[in-house]
Amino acid sequence: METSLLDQGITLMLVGMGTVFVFLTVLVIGMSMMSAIAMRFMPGMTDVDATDEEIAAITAAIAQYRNHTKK
Amino acid sequence: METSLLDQGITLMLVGMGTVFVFLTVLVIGMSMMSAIAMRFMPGMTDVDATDEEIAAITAAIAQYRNHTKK
Amino acid sequence: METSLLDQGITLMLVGMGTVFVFLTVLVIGMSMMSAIAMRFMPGMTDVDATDEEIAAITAAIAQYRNHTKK
Amino acid sequence: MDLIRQIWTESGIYQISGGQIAMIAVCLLLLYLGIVKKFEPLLLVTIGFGGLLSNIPGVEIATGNGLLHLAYEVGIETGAFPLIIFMGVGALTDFGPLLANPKTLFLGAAAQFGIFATLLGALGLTQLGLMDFSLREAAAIGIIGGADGPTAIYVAGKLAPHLLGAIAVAAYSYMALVPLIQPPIMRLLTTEAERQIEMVQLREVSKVERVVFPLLLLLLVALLLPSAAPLLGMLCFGNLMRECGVVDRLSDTTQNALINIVTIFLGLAVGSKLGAEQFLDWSTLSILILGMVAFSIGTASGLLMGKLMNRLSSTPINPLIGAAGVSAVPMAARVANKVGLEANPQNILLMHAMGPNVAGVIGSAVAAGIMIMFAS
Amino acid sequence: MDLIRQIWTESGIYQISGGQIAMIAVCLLLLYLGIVKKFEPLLLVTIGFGGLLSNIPGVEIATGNGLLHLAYEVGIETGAFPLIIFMGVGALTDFGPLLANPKTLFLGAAAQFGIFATLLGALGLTQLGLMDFSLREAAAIGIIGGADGPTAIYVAGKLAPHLLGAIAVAAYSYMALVPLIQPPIMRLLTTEAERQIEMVQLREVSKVERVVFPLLLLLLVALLLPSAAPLLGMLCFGNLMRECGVVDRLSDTTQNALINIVTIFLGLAVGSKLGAEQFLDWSTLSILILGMVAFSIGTASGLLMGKLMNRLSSTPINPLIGAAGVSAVPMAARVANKVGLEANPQNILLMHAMGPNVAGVIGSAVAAGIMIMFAS
Amino acid sequence: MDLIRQIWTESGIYQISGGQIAMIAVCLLLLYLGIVKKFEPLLLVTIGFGGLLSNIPGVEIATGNGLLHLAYEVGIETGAFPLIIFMGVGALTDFGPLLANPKTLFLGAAAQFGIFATLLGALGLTQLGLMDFSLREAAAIGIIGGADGPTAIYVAGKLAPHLLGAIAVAAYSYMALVPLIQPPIMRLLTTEAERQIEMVQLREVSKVERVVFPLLLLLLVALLLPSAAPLLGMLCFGNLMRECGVVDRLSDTTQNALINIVTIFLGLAVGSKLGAEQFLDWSTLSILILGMVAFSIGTASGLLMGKLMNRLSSTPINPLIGAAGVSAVPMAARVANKVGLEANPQNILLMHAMGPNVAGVIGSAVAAGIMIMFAS
Ligand code: NA
Ligand code: NA
Ligand code: NA
Repeated sequence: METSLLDQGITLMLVGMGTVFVFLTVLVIGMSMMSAIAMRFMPGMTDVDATDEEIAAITAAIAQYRNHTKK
Repeated sequence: METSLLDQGITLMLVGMGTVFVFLTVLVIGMSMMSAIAMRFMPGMTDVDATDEEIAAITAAIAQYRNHTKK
Repeated sequence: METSLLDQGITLMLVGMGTVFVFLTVLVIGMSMMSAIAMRFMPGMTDVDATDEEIAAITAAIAQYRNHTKK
Repeated sequence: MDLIRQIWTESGIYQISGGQIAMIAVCLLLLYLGIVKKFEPLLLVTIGFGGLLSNIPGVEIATGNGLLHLAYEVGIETGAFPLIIFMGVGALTDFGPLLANPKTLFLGAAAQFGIFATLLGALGLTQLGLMDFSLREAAAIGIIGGADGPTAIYVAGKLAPHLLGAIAVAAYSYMALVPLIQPPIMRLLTTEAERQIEMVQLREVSKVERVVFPLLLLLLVALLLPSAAPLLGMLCFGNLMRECGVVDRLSDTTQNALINIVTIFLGLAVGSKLGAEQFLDWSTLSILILGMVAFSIGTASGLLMGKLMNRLSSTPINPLIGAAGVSAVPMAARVANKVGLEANPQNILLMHAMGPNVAGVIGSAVAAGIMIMFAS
Repeated sequence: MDLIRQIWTESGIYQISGGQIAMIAVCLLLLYLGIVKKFEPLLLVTIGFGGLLSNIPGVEIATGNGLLHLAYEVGIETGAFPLIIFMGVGALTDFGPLLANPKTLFLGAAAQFGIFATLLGALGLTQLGLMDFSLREAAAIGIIGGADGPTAIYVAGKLAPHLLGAIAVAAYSYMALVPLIQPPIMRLLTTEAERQIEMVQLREVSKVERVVFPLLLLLLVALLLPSAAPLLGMLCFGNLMRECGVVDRLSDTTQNALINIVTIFLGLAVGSKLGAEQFLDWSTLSILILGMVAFSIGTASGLLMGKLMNRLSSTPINPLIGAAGVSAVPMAARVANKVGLEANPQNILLMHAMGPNVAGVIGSAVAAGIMIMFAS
Repeated sequence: MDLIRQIWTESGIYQISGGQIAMIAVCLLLLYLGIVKKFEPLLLVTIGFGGLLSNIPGVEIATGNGLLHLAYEVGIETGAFPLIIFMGVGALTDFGPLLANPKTLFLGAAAQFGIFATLLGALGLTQLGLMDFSLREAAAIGIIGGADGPTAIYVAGKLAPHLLGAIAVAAYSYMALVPLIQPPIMRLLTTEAERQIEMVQLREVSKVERVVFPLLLLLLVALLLPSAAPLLGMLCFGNLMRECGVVDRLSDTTQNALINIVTIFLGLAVGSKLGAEQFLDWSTLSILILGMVAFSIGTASGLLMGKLMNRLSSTPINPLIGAAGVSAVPMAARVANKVGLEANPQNILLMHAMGPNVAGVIGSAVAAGIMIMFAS
């Protein structure tokens, strides 16, 4: 007997959502392990976002300038 | 009787210039109407070209810089 | 008699290196002549790298800014 | 006289059809939404203008050797444009919030329910005899629920190119309408107390984690679901260029000149599918309705997953950030932040919502991979 | 020994023809005009260098799978490059002066007489048996009078690709020579008193007008003359991106990276049509002469229209700005300003001349639409 | 159940081959060298990631209509990408040091001996029955000794596309390893006294010389060796845009957006040739070994020529700068500078080494022209 289109859709929904969850669960596990390893063996390598005031001022000036000229 | 190439050219010239003028006349009318409507219903939305001196100075500096580095 | 692949390679090496040297020798001669003419008839057109301090400062600031934002 | 008659018979006034007039009105509406309402302007302005050009009668722009049709053939039929946009999105995306709190990936997963529910809805309409969508068409329509423009265009180009115009317009329109669609659903499904929940500050993420993440994601895709590899691979490539720190000039160009150039031609090419004969069809209307349903279900399932995780988790989770799982980056995260602020003025959810927000991009691409695998 | 003989028989010295030597000299002249005289350098440098490459004997650059020939096929045969350049021109053009004084469109219309007069001239040479131009060829030659590079390349690519090299070189050369060609005609056809006329300051133009203008122009083209829609549509698209204020990043890229990249390959591709066999032909000489005539007639008819409008108008109109109607943006407007200043040092015509100047771009594109409609 | 089985049979875990796993490891190594060791990151990151994508089983990325394969067809088979990169290199290169001291061209010539020696080596392996390289293949392998990425890719694309992946990887890897490969050879072949030689300061070079140089080079190529004209022509075009001073906006875009965009797709396209079946072959191993030999011989012959010129020349020449003749711009020049500083802390060779360094680019392109002429 032919499976109806709707039945195919239901199967696809179940398998699809299942795959999405399985994939993202594996990714969660992978990321957690990776982070644990990274923090253990390479500590102190966190991002430093250097934002001295001078650069901020120039950034703002340039942004203003660009907005001004782009028009 | 075949029309000569030159006759075709003359016709094309007359019709062509006519079309150019008709099109641009319609455009003049359209623009005038559009501007009238815009000025009537949305007054005060004229462009403001903010040009405080600071931006002008930075603009000039950057322009100099770009000309300088581009080489 | 067929020339072997290796013989072809040796010929190609000799002719190839010869061509490279001949070409670059002609280029050396051409450049020298060209420079002599240029210096004779158009003296004083050497590059001037205008580097007033102001531009240098802004350049540095912008470079910093770009490195900063690019990330 | 013949020449003047020719000008007349080849003029737009003589040739234009009612459908073309209607489509010009639709395209002017898209331009209005983009320019005046500032809804997704990058795409609505380019698609809208492309649509205008495509409805000019009697001239080869969106067909044959016309520029818009060439852009469609070169960039959409091959899938190149959406993939390049995805590379640009990768170069523009900060996966830091997701790395700081990987659990939010589940919110991005839950919100993909909108995709599959809509697929089912489209097949239901067919079952009822109201429409006649094939499985491929239903899958392409469902992907609107992913709230991710390039993914929708990529899948539609592969599975149902004749519906691409309607699907792209629906996807970008609803992404634009996120600030109107989501808040009522958010208020309906969450309690005031839940909306007030403050979350703990995210930890800092190291450079190593940032660099390894795109490679990890790519390897998992390669091992588990290769059909999602083109989309996610380009996303990872863009992100690796961004984070590795040694190819800043490539990353910079990808985030600017390249993504801008491709956006212009992608928009025009999608606009070339807004011709009256193709667009003015009952299927377009169903697609618009189904797309709206998809968005609402996706938002709801993200919220419900947020409520569930809040119960199960040791640290508090504000369910509102679940709504950001539909993608629509970064608008959905901003909406979650805004609704959170209304309930509790101290409640800054923005960075917390960015996690599920980018997770939604990954989730949709995974769903797209499954669709492409089965439906093609 | 065989190898050395092969190097010799494949060398340029052995293979080069007199025609190729002549064309190398022509291309060096174009480079000289561009680099030393700074005449239209963006195009004369790229076309000139492309021409040099095309006249290197015995190597596939401008033919077959050579890069220049590929650029020609991809960008010029399809019309894509001139259309993208037109989009960039739209993004770079300020239609404010035209919106402030729409009447100046008539000056842009009048100057198109150069186009049709030249068409007639080309057919006249054929009638006299001096040349053998078809209607299509004559139309493509006439468009040089439009003083608009991308329009000329677009029309020539459609109507007479074998003449494209000569037409493009003529168009850009005369655009470059505007400061030499126009002033004598301007002094001949206007009185000192006319040249001294000062014009009233232009009104400010609102943002709404600026945004609506490209849409209005596109709709009129769609209704009246669809064959001009590709050129004018892309111009309007670029201008809408510029003025709408919500897609600045696209507008920025269009004005810079995109138009620059396309200019490079457009120039090289046009250069690929400067091969000796194609270019060194009597038709090239006639095209150069006819192009000069086209420019002069266009300038003159713009000036005469300016004189007429000055008589009929309530506000004073300096006829010099009529000469800017030939396009050649922004050079022709600058020339009008300069000649005006010579007669009256208080007389700043630049912004007034920008109106007819951009009107000339629209007028030429309309004329191009008519040519394409009839001659193809 | 069928669907779940389909997911399983189409998963990477099920399909992946040992060769693909090995290639993924190789590509991760390339990424490591690029990102962590900062060796030629622009190319090693893009090629490495492209290689990863190409070894994902069961998905169309590097084949058929996949994006990487399209990039390969469009950009490498036609030769367009390496030529555009060469244009960008021209726009980025300052030929001033070479113009100030033209004799250093001989150093760039001598270093090309590595190319031809390697060609001979490849044919020798064939003669010995160890490998089976044709003359075309041997020529393509030899060009690795040119130490110039785009030249190697251009020649390999023309003469031996099936070896392109291995050749490009070898070329960029050894260019990256220049700081490790060259110093021992430099110390072996020069005396301490020679390494201490200080050179006289370079004269200033006029703008006229800079502008005329690319035209002079092009004309010589046209007359003597047209088969080198595509590569050297594009180099000259880029350099002319840089130096002529009137097309700065084109030069700027060429140096930034354009070269960056092409680099991204060139890298991905080369990566598409790192598929396991193609790459994991004995020929790859021989190519890697021969490439190393080519580099070493090129370095040595540059050094020996430096020693000879020092003897013959009136002004002192430090033989170390001869090693920079292999190209690998600007790394080889920096290495020469560094080794010189070790011997004599006052000895700044950097600008002197830039002359042979850029001469090496020209020399390799000339050698490439000869290879293409004979072997095709
Ligand atoms: Na999504
Ligand atoms: Na014009
Ligand atoms: Na080299």
